[in-house]
Amino acid sequence: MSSKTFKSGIHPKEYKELTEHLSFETIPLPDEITLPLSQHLGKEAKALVKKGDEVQPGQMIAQAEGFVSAPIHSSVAGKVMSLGKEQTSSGFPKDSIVIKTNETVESQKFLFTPLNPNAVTAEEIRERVALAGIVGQGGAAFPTAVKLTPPKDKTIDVVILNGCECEPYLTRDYRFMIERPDDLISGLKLIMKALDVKRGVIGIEDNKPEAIKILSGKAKYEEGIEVVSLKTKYPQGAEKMLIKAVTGREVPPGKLPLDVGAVIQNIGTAIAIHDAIVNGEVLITAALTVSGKGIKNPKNLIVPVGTPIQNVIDYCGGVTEDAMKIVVGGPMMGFAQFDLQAPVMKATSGILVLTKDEVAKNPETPCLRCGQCIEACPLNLMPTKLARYTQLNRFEHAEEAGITVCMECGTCAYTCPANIPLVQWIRLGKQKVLQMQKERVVK
Amino acid sequence: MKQISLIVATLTIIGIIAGGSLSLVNNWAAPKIALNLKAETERAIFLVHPDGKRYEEIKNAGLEVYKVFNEKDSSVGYSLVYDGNGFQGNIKLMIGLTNDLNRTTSIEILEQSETPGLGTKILEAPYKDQFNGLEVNPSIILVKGAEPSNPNEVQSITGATISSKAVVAIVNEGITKLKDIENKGASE
Amino acid sequence: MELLIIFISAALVNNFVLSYFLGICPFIGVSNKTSSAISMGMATTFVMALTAVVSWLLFNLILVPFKLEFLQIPSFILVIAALVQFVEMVIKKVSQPLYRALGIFLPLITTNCAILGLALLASMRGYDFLESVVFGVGAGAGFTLALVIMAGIREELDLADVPKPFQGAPITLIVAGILALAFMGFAGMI
Amino acid sequence: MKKQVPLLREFTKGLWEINPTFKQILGMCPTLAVTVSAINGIAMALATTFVLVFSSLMISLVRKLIPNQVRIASYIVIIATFVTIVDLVMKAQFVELSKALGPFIPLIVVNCIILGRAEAFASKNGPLRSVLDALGNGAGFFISLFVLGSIREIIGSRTILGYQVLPNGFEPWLIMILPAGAFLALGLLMGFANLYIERKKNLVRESLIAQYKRVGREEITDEVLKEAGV
Amino acid sequence: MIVNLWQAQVEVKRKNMETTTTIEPKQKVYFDLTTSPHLHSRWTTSKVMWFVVAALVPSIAAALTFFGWTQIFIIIVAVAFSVGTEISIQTIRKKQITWFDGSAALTGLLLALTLPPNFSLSATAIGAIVAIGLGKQIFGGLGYNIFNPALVGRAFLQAAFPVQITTWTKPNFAVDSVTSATPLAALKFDKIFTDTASMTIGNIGGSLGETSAIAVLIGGIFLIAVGIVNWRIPLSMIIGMLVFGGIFWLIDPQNPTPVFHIFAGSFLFGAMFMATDWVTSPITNKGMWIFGFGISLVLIVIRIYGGLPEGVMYSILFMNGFVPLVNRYTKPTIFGVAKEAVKK
Ligand SMILES: Cc1cc2nc3c(=O)[nH]c(=O)nc-3n(C[C@H](O)[C@H](O)[C@H](O)COP(=O)(O)O)c2cc1C
Ligand SMILES: Cc1cc2nc3c(=O)[nH]c(=O)nc-3n(C[C@H](O)[C@H](O)[C@H](O)COP(=O)(O)O)c2cc1C
Ligand SMILES: Cc1cc2nc3c(=O)[nH]c(=O)nc-3n(C[C@H](O)[C@H](O)[C@H](O)COP(=O)(O)O)c2cc1C
Ligand SMILES: Cc1cc2nc3c(=O)[nH]c(=O)nc-3n(C[C@H](O)[C@H](O)[C@H](O)CO)c2cc1C
Ligand code: SF4
Ligand code: SF4
Ligand code: SF4
Ligand code: SF4
Ligand code: FES
Repeated sequence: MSSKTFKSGIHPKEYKELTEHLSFETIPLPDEITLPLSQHLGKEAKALVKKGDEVQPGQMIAQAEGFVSAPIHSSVAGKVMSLGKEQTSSGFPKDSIVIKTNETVESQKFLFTPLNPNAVTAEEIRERVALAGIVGQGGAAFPTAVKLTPPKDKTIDVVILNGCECEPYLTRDYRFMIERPDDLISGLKLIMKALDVKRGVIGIEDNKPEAIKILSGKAKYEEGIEVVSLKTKYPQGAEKMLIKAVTGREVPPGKLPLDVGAVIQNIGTAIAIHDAIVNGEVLITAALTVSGKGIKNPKNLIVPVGTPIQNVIDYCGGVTEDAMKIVVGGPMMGFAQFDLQAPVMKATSGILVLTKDEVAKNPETPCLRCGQCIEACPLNLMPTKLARYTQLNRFEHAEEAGITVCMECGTCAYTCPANIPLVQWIRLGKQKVLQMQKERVVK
Repeated sequence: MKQISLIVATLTIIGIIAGGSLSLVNNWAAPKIALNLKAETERAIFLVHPDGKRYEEIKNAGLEVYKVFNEKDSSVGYSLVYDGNGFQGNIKLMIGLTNDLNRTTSIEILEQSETPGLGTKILEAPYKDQFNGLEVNPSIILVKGAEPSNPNEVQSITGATISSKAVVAIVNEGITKLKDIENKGASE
Repeated sequence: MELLIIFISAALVNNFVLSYFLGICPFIGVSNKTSSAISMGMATTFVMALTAVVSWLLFNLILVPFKLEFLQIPSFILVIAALVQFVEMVIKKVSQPLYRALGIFLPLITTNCAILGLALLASMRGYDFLESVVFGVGAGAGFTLALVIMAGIREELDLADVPKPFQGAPITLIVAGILALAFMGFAGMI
Repeated sequence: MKKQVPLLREFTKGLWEINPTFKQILGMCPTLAVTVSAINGIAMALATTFVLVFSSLMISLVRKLIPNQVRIASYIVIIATFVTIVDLVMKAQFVELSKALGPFIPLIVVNCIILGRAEAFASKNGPLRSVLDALGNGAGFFISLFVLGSIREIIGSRTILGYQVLPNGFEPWLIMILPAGAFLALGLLMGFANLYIERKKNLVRESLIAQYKRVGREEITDEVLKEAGV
Repeated sequence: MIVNLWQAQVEVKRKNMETTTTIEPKQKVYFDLTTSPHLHSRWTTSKVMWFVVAALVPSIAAALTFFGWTQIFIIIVAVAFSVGTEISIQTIRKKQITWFDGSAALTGLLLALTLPPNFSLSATAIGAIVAIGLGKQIFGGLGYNIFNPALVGRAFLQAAFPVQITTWTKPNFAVDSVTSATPLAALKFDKIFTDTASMTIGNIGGSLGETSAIAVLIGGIFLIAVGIVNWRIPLSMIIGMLVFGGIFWLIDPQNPTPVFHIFAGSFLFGAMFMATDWVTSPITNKGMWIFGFGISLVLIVIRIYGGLPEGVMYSILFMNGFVPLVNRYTKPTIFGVAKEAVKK
């Protein structure tokens, strides 16, 4: 089978072998959970409980504020201990609800009435997805209901399920694809129904032949659904790249996938939608991969949202002596952690414990103009120039060179033989440029 | 209007003063400059024919060539001006030839723009003197890296082969041209 | 063929800037931005071609017949200055965009030695009319080439870490020196 | 009324403070082209100075008579006249030198130094000051040409003013008398000159700061520094 | 500086915490907090440079075999003076001393390999000082230079000492037909063709590094294979030479064949090791093609019409001058922009 792809990109070592053969395990309930009110892109949710309240699993404890937002549900039965700022895995403290688990109460099973997937209407799906607090599982945690409600003037003609899982180490989506293929296809069909789209595509990198085989077998019997094999390459899973590979369309800078008629959802998101509609569940668990050479027993886990990272690591046997860095998310885009009390959130896809050997800190030198970052950048930017303009405080030049287009995928910094922290500089420059643009609007 | 006439007047006055003073200087300088030029050519003509005393320009030859006579007013040979490309630019030679056009008496370089210290070695004795009484038949040959072994051979300058070669080529070509003209003259 | 040689010689082998040292001031002064370098180069080429025409006519039809060769310098420079002024006026009338692109560079060119040098060299070498024109265009092309290369390099050097005392004219001269080394490869081509 | 500068300063400022080559970056073409040897540099500088002095004198004499519109044109005619005189004299009397300097003698006419001084100084000052200013600039030009010419001649031909100064064992660097060498030598010379100036400025500044500290004055304003020539 | 910046950011983060929360990390704190990406390729500047040095080993070996082991002194002097100049200038400029990144040593090595056998050691030293001083440090050091430093050094030497640098030594094991002149000089001045086989093995006159095409190719292909050399530059140079050289050959079969042009002189050495210098070649892929074709075009013109027999050095330096412009005009179009423009 020939594999589709986009231009440029990189081939980092994958390390998937650490966990790809391991089925999901469910981790025991922690003593205490921390639920940040903002686990999604958009407005922070508004708390519905106060200190001392008793809560049930699946109970909505914070409601969505405005259009782009999502509600928060308790993932355990217990008592609200406090409301206030707590550390999160993004590195910034956020308003959170801390709940002490009440061991005597059995965990929640059904909260909504299950709906018949063949009979539900688009409206019902959207409403259910919103109420269930589903956010994108692909990393950005964008409220899914919003994606399912496109503006009237846009025509969407394809839904793409993102099964690339292009970040090294992570195997969560892969496990979903081989453990729950039927639910996944059901989820995809629900999304297509909500958007009134006839074509559904599941894009999978060709390093997961097992998943491709299983899903192709199932898709044969489904009208309008196909499986597309994609070349294994980072960042194949980035929206713009995936759309390019699957449909040949390019999303212009500053535009969204729906501007070219596509909606992208992660595999995990489709599963969550299926669970919400067909099983009536709300999103109170996160499926994630715990991996890296610095963790004693790598695993794929189902973890109640709010569980401290520390608990997850302890469950996996703790860290080894030479552990250097703990990352939440993938190794290319995730966040380094300094406080392990930070909780697992709805869209957390992985926890990585990396050793010195994996992190490979190398001395930095001036740019050698090798052009590798340019060749690698999937968005055809010139990372070396963007970084240099930022270093010299030439933000106008940086803006002109398209710094705001950068998606911070880290491809450039990965390749750079001079080991320049390109993404950091670009991030800094981007902030300055965005600020500049804001000031211009004010004027 | 007044403005314009003022401008015109000023320019005219300045122009007249400038032109006037220049023509004064020129009257003084022009003959000297002409003399300098003539002296240079003359010097070169006699340099390649040391026993020459008088010369005549051969007109209508299409070449700048002079017939040179000695004290007794008998012809000693020709002085031929000929040029061609060197390494950097034009090389212009004064070539002294015997009456029968079978030998060069010597050569003089009138103009060149070769690399100083390298191509300019063609101006120096070791190279230039090789043309004193050099056999030109069938043609002058440049040899590299070895002593000349035949009477029509010239040794090249190390590191300036191109310039050495250019001089030889210019001499050869000039002589051929001159011979053609002579032959034509003879047949006519 | 003769004409081609004159052109190549003026543009590459004996590049006006890099081997004849003519027009160094604009070369240093106007080479910090590629866009203005291109405009300046085009304007100069244009004026050079015109100069070649006009100075040839002036020299061969007026100065030589009337034995006024000694007035060569003042008459050349006045005629060139008048010409450039005239061209500037015409461009301003005819096309505003062209004026913005080229016009503002024209006055800069008037008193520039590359132009006068061109006129003097052409008459010194005894070029005929066509040869003069080709010489003018070749010299202009060579000037433009050197200027645009230098502008590109200087924009790049803007991002570099050149030691402070060497910024500006010194580094420009050194780059010109290295370019002159590179152009030496064309030596002997004529 | 601006402060009257002492007469002597009109001359000395041209030597370094507003040195045409190093500070004003004018007259680069002749500087680079003729400095193959020291003697060429000297001849060029003298010829330029001659034109500079006489045209400055002329211009400062007639400056009030010339209408503004034709100011530049008149200056150019005046300059061109003197240049032609130099050119003719050199062709008549100094044949070799005139050949070596090639078209650069006639090109003095467009040398920006001359028009620059005419515009900036002679057209605004009296004859005495103008001549001093011209002499000063000429001398500054002379210094640059002589220094550059000497350096290039010594390294490029082992000689200075025709006398051999380096031993035969030293292989001359041909590049110094080629165009590339001219650019490189002048670029380096300028760079090191700047470096030297910067170092000196820093030293003066530091000593000034120390001095002020001793006196107990705290503030060192920019004016103070400027006055000290920093 | 960068390290400081990220440290400062971490400081800010910590401060935020102290003022807004009372949480103390309860467990071991992991202080490697550099932001994403957390993985990096294994290349470093010094590793790249030393790989190139390694790729030059066959050429060095060939040089020592054909011209005698004493040639090692030229290499030692060139490397020592390059590194010495680098250290001196960085000391004077009060910059961090970085000779160990290998770039200065590599420049010295490459300079040595472009010099003729038995070249004067004092002139070699001058070349090395010029290469690093005028070719590299005056632009700000590693990564900022416009022209290939080793070639700047060599071009300087060629202009300063043109006689010495065109004085060739006969190689060891030379058969009688082999002269000390390089194949190109033999062709230009004496109209003698050298056969490709000799040029491939290397018992011909020429600069130290260029004599053996095989040795050069081994090193070059190794560099392409490990991904240091971008194949576009050598490939476009070779294609360019086949095309332009072919045209001249077809016009006048007196001219050498394009294959001769490829094997003669320092074409391959330049294509593999010098035109491919990262710093002084284009950063865009399209630019690399233009650069390679440009070098070949300028080169063939110099070789056929120029006064000098060889022009690889000049054509690379000439095209180096164009690199900033080439980069600017081959700037890749940002993903998605072209489509948008077409729509409008
Ligand atoms: C000497 C050489 C020549 C090559 N020529 C080509 C070529 O003409 N076209 C091409 O697409 N790949 C060529 N390649 C392959 C590339 O090295 C490389 O595999 C490819 O550009 C990677 O593309 P990717 O970004 O799709 O992974 C060549 C490789 C070598 C070593
Ligand atoms: C560099 C980069 C790589 C990405 N890789 C993936 C991926 O491999 N799989 C994935 O599902 N989403 C990936 N994403 C996120 C997608 O762009 C997109 O946001 C997501 O697929 C949308 O689905 P969701 O809303 O269900 O999360 C990536 C994003 C970026 C910026
Ligand atoms: C800077 C420079 C200047 C040169 N000048 C001349 C020159 O004036 N005349 C010349 O014949 N060759 C000149 N050459 C050419 C070389 O020296 C050329 O290789 C030489 O003519 C070949 O002669 P050879 O076979 O004796 O080495 C010059 C080369 C360079 C690099
Ligand atoms: C593939 C490759 C080729 C190189 N070629 C050269 C070269 O030809 N000359 C040189 O001075 N340095 C070369 N370098 C070293 C380095 O890039 C050079 O020192 C920089 O130009 C200095 O800024 C090369 C490096 C690499 C990776
Ligand atoms: S790396 Fe991120 S975007 Fe790519 S598959 Fe993994 S979670 Fe998805
Ligand atoms: S981080 Fe930005 S600049 Fe770097 S490769 Fe990704 S998109 Fe391109
Ligand atoms: S990868 Fe690094 S060294 Fe290479 S061009 Fe980009 S920033 Fe420069
Ligand atoms: S007018 Fe011409 S010569 Fe004078 S400074 Fe400007 S560019 Fe230089
Ligand atoms: S351009 Fe100014 S002196 Fe030539």
